[in-house]
Amino acid sequence: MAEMQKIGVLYSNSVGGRPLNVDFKKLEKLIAGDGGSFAYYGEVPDLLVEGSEGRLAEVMKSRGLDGIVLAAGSARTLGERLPILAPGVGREQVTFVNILDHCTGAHEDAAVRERKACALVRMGLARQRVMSTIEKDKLEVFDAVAVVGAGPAGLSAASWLADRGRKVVLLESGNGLGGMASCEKDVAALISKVEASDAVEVLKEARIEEVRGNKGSFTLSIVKQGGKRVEREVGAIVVSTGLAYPPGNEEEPWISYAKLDKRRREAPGDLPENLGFIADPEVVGELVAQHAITVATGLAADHGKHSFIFMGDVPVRGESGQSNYEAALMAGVRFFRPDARGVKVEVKDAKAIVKGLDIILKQDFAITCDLIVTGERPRVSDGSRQAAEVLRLAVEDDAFLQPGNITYLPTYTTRQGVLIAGAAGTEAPTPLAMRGGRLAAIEADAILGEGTISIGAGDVEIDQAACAACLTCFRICPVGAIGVSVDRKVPRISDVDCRDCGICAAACPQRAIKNFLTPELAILEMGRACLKPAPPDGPVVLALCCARSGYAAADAAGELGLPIPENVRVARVPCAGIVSTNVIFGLLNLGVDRVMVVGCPIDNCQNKHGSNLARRWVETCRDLIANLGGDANSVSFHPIASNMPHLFAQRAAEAARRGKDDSRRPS
Amino acid sequence: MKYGLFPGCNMPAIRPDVEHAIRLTMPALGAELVDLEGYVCCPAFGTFPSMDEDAKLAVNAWNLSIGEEKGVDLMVECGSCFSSLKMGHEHICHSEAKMKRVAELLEVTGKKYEGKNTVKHITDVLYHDVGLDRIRKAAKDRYKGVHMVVQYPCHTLYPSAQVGFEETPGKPRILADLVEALGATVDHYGCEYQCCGGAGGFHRAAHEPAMEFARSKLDSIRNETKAEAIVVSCITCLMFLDKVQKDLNEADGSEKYAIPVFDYNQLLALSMGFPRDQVASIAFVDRSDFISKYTG
Amino acid sequence: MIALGENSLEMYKDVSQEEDFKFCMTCGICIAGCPASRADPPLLIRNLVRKVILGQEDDLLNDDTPWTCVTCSRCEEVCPQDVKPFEMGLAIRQWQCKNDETRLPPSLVELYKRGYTQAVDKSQELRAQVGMKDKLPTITEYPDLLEKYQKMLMQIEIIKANDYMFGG
Amino acid sequence: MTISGGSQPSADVLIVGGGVAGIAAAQALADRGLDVLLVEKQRRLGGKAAELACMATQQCRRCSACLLEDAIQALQGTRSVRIRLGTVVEEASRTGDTFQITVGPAKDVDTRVTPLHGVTPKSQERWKVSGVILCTGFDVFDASTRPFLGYGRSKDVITTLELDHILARNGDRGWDEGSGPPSKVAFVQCVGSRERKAGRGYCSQVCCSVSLRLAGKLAFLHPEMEIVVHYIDLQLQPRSVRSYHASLTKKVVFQQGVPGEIITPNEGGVIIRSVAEDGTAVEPVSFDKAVLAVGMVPSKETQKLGDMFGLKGGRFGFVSAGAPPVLAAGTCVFPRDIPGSIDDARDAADRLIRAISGNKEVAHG
Repeated sequence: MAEMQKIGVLYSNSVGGRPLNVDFKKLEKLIAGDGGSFAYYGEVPDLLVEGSEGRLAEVMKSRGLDGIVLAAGSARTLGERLPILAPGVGREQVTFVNILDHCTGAHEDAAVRERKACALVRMGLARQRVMSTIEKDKLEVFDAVAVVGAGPAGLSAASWLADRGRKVVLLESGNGLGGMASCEKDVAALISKVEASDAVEVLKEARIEEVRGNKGSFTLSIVKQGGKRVEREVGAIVVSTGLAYPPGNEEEPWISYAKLDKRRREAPGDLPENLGFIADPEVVGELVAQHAITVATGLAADHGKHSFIFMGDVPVRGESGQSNYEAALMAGVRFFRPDARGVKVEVKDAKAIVKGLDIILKQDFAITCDLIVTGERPRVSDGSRQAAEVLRLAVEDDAFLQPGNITYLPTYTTRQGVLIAGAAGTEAPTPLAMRGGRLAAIEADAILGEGTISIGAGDVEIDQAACAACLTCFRICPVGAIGVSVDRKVPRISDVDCRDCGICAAACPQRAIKNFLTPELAILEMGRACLKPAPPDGPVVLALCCARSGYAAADAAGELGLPIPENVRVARVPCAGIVSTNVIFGLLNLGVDRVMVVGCPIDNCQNKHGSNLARRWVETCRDLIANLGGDANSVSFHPIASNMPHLFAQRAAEAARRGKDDSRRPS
Repeated sequence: MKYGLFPGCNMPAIRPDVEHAIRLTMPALGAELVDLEGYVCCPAFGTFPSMDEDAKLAVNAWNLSIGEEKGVDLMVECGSCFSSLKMGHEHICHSEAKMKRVAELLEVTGKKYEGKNTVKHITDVLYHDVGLDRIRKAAKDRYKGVHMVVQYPCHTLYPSAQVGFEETPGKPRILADLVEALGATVDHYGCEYQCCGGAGGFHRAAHEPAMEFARSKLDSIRNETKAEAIVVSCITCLMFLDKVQKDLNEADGSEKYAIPVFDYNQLLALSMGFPRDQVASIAFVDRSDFISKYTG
Repeated sequence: MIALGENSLEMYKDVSQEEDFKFCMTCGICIAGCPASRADPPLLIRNLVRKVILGQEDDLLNDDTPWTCVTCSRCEEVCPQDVKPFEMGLAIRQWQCKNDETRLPPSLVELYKRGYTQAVDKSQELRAQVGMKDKLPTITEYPDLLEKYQKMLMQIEIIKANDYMFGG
Repeated sequence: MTISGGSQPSADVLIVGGGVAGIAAAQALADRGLDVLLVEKQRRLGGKAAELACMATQQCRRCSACLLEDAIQALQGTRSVRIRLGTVVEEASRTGDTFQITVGPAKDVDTRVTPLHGVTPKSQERWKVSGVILCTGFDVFDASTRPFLGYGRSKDVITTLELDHILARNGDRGWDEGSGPPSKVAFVQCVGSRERKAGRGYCSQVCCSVSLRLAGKLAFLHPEMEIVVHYIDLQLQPRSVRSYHASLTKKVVFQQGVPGEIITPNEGGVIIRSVAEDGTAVEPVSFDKAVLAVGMVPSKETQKLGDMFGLKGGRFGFVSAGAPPVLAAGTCVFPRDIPGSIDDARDAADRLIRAISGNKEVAHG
């Protein structure tokens, strides 16, 4: 592949009006002199100035280039503009070398700037040479969306999709729509709309039994009313299974919110005088606690009841949180603020005495209430639990389905094509749940697109002969692209779902996963290239930086003009998680003195486990090196977010410093 | 500029030198003072305001009405008097019910109050009506380069919505600007906005804590500034910050606290050449060195 | 112990007709800058307001701390909820006086009899020493006004009810 | 998608403000085939979120500041978003379904910043648009208007945003400006929020989690540091904050009751008076630094633009969310966190698309 490719080096003298101050003519000789080879070397205009659209594509076409190394600004500012600069050119055909930030921004000395530029361009050439051109395929997708759960989120998703002309299969485990919010005005309107819509097929008392297929082409086996089984084909699935409010103690003087609401509606006059609400947000959650305030206020203001609320911190978030609290105070609702031990309830003569210690007055209180209104913290619903199982989604520690990792917000799950909406994902009041439904519907709509779906990666596959079926890849895939066939117990990678992060390939102990976009080879080639021209002083440090975090921080460091030592050579990798022990030892064998792996903070990786893997691999390497009597600090892991350029500069400076006195925490 | 001087009680009864300083300096600066015949206690917060709201407002109105009859605003030096009268004025003038109730109560006296005048603190008059230029001219830079600190009377600051006259409520600067108009340098210190602790029932009910409270302020002044004098414009601040230094020294068996305390008008009177035995003769902390050094 | 008696929940109406204090969210900012919060026992105005809201009548009646207020009104300035703690402090004093005549400040007698607590009328000697010859025009100089003033005060219920203090 | 006729440039939607919400709205519109004109006053995208530091300790603490960088990167690839930096909307008028917009160079912006993500016109431009989304963000409450808190009087009283700057600048050395890290730090919650008296009877939504993460970060960087958080009612949301709080209670003291006074001695440090554990007022306690958790207040820009586009009826001086073709999203409508602003902006974009797709052909439609 590599020998067939014609790769050119294109440079700009300025980026966004900022001059690069590098003698590119001289650089050409320097690169060639150091063993770099290229098919073409030439200038392009400033790519951030309007009018530069399409210029890269023109040059590539006229010179017959398969790939280019673009020596200009950062991938951060230029890379994502690629579709504009070079329409029709694939991401894999271009390697960005950020001269502006890593050379011009970081170094005052022209000679240093040029040496570094030379190394970076050579690294870029090395990388580009091993990249292969990938043909994109298109697959048909099913033109329907399954919405699981017909609460506020599900209804608004179904309604939105129906408006867009999409077919919707709306599954509801109960026999009515609207869930717990069916009485609310906005929700009631959605119910009638959805029920009247031809585009929405409503299946009541239905649940998914099995799901086959991938994003764009799921086949659902559904058990519906009366135990009948049906199959539906959908392109995307929206999970809006809500949350469950476990029934509280209903034995008087205890009463649930639902029962109290019923009594209030039917015979408000029969309600007793003194009502206590035990509703600490720490215990019952923010939603129930805020509900308690509203109910208590209504009873006090409209029915002249005495409402007592027992809670620690008053929940005042949301647009009306503080106003509702003030309304409660105004209506004469009395708040008691128990200490961390909470309250105890004693029942005497069918009345409840609520006891505790008020932290404001530092006095015990004993308040007699005729009724004690309670609700428990909402939990994951049965529907969510079941959907999670069938769809292979994780139930988070706090019993919700939305992954804690913020890069999945607000609708993505750990499985491609499966979206989360509303309170199933996170505790959400009705308006936010409805918004969640709409946002999930937008994503589902995008998946369905115009009937086809692009497949990016092409020929990623698992070598079945080498595979030991340990299922590491299956567990590690951040998007659920790897499935296991039930009979043969071997994993399979879905072309559709795979996002090309490559961490499965790096993690596979059998090295059985082939053909990733940026394979280890590219990194090793960059490692080889980064050694020349040798920096006059200090070890060669190769910083392998996650494109999303560390590399963006490195770019920003350059933008700010923070000094990055000459001997630190920064390379962009799609995810720190692909820098395995093999890669690290390979680089050290090539003569790289130190390897910095720079990734996202743990739990922030958009590939879920990537940064954690990177950290573990670095630790393994360090242990091995230390056991062999080497300098463990030659390998280090650094979680650095994209907005922490100063931190990157500090770490780069530390890594570049010669000597083994570096006693600071390395990873 | 014509004002009804409301002397209050502490000033004429205990520190008449301050009263005299005011009576001498203000007309010299163009602010004519008239007496309020038949005035009574403002009333102080520990009296009617602690017993009955109506009584409090009626007595406020009594005092205010004397000025109203003469067509003058009341000018007050004492912070408490100012606060009581000003808050009373606000309450009466912003509530029809209260205005009516006050009228009912005043009826038997033949007086009436319609809210046509208001109450001004003396620093407000000095700053906004007299103006810094006139003061600068009169004061002749006698205190050039002398470091001083100021004690703002809380009662003239809070609640700013009702009584305040500073441009930046809570970040007061009028008294400091007035002191600088005398040529002095005002040093700032951490506890600058802290109350003196001398008003209300605090130092009577809890003398020790009040002393300690004042100590923190005095220490802040001693440690953080080069102040040779504390300037106040409230008779309570004056009396308390003066007396408490003596008390602290007695309690400590030392002579650590000896910063002269002046009412602003006293400093002004001295720099304008009024005799010290008439305008600055009563104090616990000896002020004679200071006075001799700067104003002869 | 905080317990709610028959009339606890209505008690606040006796203390103040105003509504603002009900907005107290117990942030404590009023106490934190209060000079008298350093007294012993401390004046904790937030807690007093809370006791009013919770109707802790006995507790409040026996509480001396409202009387240690320095009246600086700082609490009023810093209160984010416009609770007007200072005025509540005065309202509590008034309520105490109404329910317990021994709370009435003895100064009431002087105020009634001569319009002043300080012996302003006897200050002439000291004033003369600093060069002021004119008499202060306080109400004691105008017996007819004093009479009217006393008549005005006698219209106030609490003063009339305790007129024995003035010795008839 | 451009409106034909005449040489005047046009776009489907004008977005005012290139912070978190503006970027998200632009992306959402572009994803569905609309042309967008994004006008940002500063010469860089990102707004206030660009000033935040990463709050990760050993692991991500979900501060979401990095979502901004992701969003900016993604936006670079959308051809149909025209970005004007260092630019403000000067005039707007409406005829039927069309708005005539005049944009021009902003005054008082930092011209040292190189505009990397868009162009900076030197003169006025006139645009035609069919819809508008205001994403003008918020102002930080000016803590110097609370003089008892000593802000502006002493360098040792800072805001949470300033602490973010310090952490961003000093990386994992945390908080040292020559003299080493402070040993005692106090956080003060609700500065400028929950103030009925000042017409701000609302919770600023984010400050509790912001302070919690900052306190956690400081405790992580400097395990020996004593940290106290003074609060009124801790709002432990979003959900990840709750467990974080539980794990922090060993290292950080959470104390109910906010300080009434922060004394700032000239020699440095702060002295804080607040309510003690036992409910009484504490003896003044010395700290090295006080960090004020300043709330979000409506920005002056927002008010001006709200008037220009007739967005009325917002609460507390914020603008209302509006109705197509003029909408507002993000923190100019009400305080929100970063994910909340993104979701809100996406939702607003969707509302606008659905409203104007009635008379326009939208992609995939």
